[in-house]
Amino acid sequence: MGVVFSFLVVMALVLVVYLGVGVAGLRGLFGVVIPYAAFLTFLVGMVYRLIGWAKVPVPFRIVTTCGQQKSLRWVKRSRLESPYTNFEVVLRMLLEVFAFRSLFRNLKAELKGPNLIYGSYKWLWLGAIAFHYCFLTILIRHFRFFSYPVPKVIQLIDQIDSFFHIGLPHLYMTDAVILAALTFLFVRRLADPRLRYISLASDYLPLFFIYGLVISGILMRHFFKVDVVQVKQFTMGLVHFHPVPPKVGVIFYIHIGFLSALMAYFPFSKLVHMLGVFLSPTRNLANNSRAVRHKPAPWWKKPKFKTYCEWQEMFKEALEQAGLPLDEDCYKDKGKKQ
Amino acid sequence: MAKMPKPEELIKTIDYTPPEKDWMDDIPPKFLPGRYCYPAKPHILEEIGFPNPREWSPTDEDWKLPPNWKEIILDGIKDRLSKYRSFKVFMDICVRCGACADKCHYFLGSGDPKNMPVLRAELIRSIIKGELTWQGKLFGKLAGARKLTQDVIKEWFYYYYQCSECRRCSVFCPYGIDTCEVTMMGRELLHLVGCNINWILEPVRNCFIIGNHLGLQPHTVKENIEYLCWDIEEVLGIKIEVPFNKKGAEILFVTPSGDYFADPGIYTMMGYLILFHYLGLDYTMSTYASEGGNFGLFTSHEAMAKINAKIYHEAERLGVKFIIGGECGHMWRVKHQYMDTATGPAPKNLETPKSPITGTVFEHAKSTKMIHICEFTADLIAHGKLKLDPSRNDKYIVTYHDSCNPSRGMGFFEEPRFILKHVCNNFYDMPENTIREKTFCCGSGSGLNTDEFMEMRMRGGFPRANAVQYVRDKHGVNTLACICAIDRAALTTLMNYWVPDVQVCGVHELVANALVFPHEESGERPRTMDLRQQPLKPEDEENA
Amino acid sequence: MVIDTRVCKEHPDCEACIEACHKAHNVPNIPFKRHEIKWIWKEEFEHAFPDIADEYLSEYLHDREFLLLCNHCEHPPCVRVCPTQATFKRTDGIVMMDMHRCIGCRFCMAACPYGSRSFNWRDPRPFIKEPNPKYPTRMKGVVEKCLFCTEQLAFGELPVCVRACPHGALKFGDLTDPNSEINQIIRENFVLRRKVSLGTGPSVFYIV
Amino acid sequence: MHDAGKIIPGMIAFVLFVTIPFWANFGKAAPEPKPELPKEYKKCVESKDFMRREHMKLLRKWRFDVVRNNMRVYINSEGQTFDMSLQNECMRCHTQKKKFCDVCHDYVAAHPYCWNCHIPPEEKKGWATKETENLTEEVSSKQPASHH
Repeated sequence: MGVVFSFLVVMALVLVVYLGVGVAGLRGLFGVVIPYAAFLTFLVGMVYRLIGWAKVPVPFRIVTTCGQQKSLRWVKRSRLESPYTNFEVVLRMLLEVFAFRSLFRNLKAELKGPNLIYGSYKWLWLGAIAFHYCFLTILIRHFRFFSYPVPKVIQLIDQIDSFFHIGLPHLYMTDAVILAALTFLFVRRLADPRLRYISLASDYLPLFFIYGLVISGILMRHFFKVDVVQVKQFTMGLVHFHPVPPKVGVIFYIHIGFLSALMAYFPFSKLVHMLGVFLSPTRNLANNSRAVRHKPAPWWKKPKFKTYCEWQEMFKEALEQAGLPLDEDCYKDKGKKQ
Repeated sequence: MAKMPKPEELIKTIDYTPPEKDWMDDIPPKFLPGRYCYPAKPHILEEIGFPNPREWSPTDEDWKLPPNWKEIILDGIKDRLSKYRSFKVFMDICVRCGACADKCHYFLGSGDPKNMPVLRAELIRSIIKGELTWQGKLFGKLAGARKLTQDVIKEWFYYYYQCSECRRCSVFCPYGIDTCEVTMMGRELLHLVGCNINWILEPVRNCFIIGNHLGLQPHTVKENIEYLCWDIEEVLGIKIEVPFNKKGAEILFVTPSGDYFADPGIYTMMGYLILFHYLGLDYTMSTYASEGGNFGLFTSHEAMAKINAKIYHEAERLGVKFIIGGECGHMWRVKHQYMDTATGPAPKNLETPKSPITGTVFEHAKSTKMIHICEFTADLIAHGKLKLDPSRNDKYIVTYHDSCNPSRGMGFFEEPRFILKHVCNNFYDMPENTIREKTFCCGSGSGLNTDEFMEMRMRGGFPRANAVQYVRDKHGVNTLACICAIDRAALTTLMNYWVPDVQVCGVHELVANALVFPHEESGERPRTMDLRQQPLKPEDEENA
Repeated sequence: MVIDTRVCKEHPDCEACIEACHKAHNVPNIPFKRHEIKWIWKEEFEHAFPDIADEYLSEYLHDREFLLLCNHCEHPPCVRVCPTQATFKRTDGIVMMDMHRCIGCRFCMAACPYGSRSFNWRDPRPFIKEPNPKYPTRMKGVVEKCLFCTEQLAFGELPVCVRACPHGALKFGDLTDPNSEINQIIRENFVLRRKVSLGTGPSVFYIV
Repeated sequence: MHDAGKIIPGMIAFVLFVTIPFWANFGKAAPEPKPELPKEYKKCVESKDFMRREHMKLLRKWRFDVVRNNMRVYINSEGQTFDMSLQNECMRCHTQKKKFCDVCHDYVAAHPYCWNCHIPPEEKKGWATKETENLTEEVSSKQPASHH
């Protein structure tokens, strides 16, 4: 149901843009107003979410330790999986954010007869990391539309990405790989009954938005050509705040439409994991809570419990019978207080 | 207690394919015997001041929730979202990638899709969306949102008491989402409307009032230990004294109360006492802080802090220098991760732990002043302070179960293995994917080790048992060593069910078996029995 | 193509065809042997026909050099091995190269038994003294060879080398046409082809 | 706000990252690209609009037809015929690559590799005047890769 709904949303988006630009000619609305609004939503929304998280304290150090703690000198510890210092935490986070360390650990459990078998299962890691890095590269590549002169490094990325010189204009590797990765991420949600069971519309929708974004981009580059000079004049206008919507094919506006939808959807969805991953207390803290006294929760009070003296009063008889010593200090203190 | 199916029948019922019906429409769960725990008795709730005490049963249609239960729950959610970043972030960033799905032992043992960690979290996440966000209110099910109903409370009760807070899923989650946090919040919310289980709250109440989970009164504690000392005398030929409530001792020793009288925990307890006697350690036990474990962890952050606090309080009163904690799983998660921030600073009289035997300073415990007995013993062995004869454990072919809490809440892997490799000659680890940070729960953690929950316990323990079975078949393993009191009880039941020829023991039981006392060395009275008073060598049994 | 080596023998210093070809096709003159590019060049008998050469070679053959170029084989091994179909066989029999597609893997060079192919180890442009502005150059990293002047044939002209030969030693035509001049010459003369036993079916014939 | 010391810098980094296009360009308006059109010819092979959009596709088709299909004549939408050749036909009118092709290509940072092989009119002499004799193996190995 979720997948159908998401698909309909995406189709509706294409239709709306098509009608809006192709038929009604509302280039200003779809080329300027909506993208600006979407970008603003993205920026403000994400900052708002971040502040929302930041306002909540982290009362306990609930590190998930995936390696040996620091203890005795001669015990080899795992600095990356059980970080003791903040520097090691940074390394752990870098590994997590840039290499998807935890996902790399993934296993697949299978019940074969009476035995549970575990095997390494890195496809999800591969799909995820391929997708994320391609997305980032594509994003960076697009910087050529927002800069003049285009920085050498952007051009270099462009060259590397089109290294194989397939077709004309050259096919970007990232375009091909991101399509494959997206397809994998999508198909596994449909094909694996467990994933199908847990997947919601909000899992399919961003996938479809990105699909739409990528496909419209590829179509524009290789099939339905648009005048790229006009496009760049427009994008440069956007960042200089006097945009003139280009008179180019609807495909461009569909591309922009998907981008706007994605940006606007970002802060309200699971996509906030982009920033949230940095704030996960099981990963971003040092496993040194026995060595360092960390700041307790703002609401922390010394816990109220039955003190020894209260307890001794209760079990006085039993203590005496068992020959256990009574603490005279209890009575001294009492005397003082009274 | 429900009748248990045979192991091979139980395996046949495990199916990982989820049902056709959408999970949001599939509530409430069926409360089948053996799959849920009995509710807390009203007098217990009253005694510890928990709300809504009443007689009820999960199988009832009406759970007698307070009239404003919905408001209470929603306020409770909002309150917790503003207090715990873990909870808030985890509720926001899950992408439902499914990496956690087949990591949960309850899922692997039951195939119940709501035991997939992702869905366990979704049980609350969907309510947050549906009740507290405009997107959820607007798009409903499409946004993964649903309304809070009594059936949802029933579902929560069922599934948050089918999670043993083992955190295995958290290891594999790309964002480190920790289902333990979610379950803790879920249980706290359930407490607010009086839905809780007796097996947890009675120990909590006992701990608050008497001093330990089992409710052993001071004289009982002392007597139990004395019985153990007699047994020690049988085995060792020497009489040992155990100091209680001794002011001015150097070390306070706390251990879970299960070790006072439950088999096979008592052998571990004997192990500690023998070791301390061997060293001539200046230590004391306490009949007031007579509990190392902390069922508060399974209840609420407040309850946990409250139980913890007694240990520092006692350490202050007795004027000890530092604290050694016994072999216990969840106890060590609490002592390691919560002792300081939840309970508060260690009393001033405590010093950074320093082994009086080897002089090793335990820098990594310089704030909480509390070390694990295995850290202590491993250090002794590393310094050659113990005369050990590992051949005394030759009849044991040992594997080691990493308890969830020290593994994933502390990073405690090498110390116990180091000890085991020095006290016995036959040690084999279980397959890599089932040990260390990937270890499997005994199936009975987080206060679920109760008999009425037996079917789920056996299901949840299946992955662990299966790995034990593997090393049994491959290496002839007959002993499963662990460092957790709940494990010692729960794994025994689990092994009896799945892998009947494997027994369970604590690490220090094996240490004491191997420990060579001077009078034994001199041949004055050689050791012939192990702590269980069985002949050291099987052939001796045949001869006798 | 037929090459009348008897004519060439008469003019041992004549390199008109080579010069014309290399100039027309912007073939660089790279002094380092290892990086040399050649479309058409001269070789002694034992190098050109190693399978039929022997130490008792008659002076008749020994004294002359043979013009070598791509044989535009009937069964070109270079086409078989090209992974991108940059080298392909046209319907008229010419073994054509699509430089745009060449990825520089050099499988074709390994496959060609005639050494007809050269690889651009470096940018050829600095080594082209007088570029022909009508014809492109190649770039570093591609393989090149004689293409039988397809660009000339398209406009009804004979290949450059054929036209450039002042002595009429080179003849070019359609082998499949039984009435063509070239067919007639082959029928009337004793001709050799290079390494026939390999079965590639070379299309360049030598009158000796 | 908790952990402000870490979160605020992180937030600033995030905001700076996503707004790079805005601040990295600020004040530097890009000049509008004005390619110099041939004076003596008024019309290209197809309409200006078409050529601006599709010239690459057209050249790709030409290239394919010439090299692979041995077809060398293009018939445009008005029935006129042209020799399909970048170097000999396009550049017949557009005699200055630098002032025509490069203007837009530089603007959008599109660098097709046509000119690695095809010789633009203004480069007809260019490299040939250089002393090639002095090019030792060492020097020449330092040449920039011409593959791009």
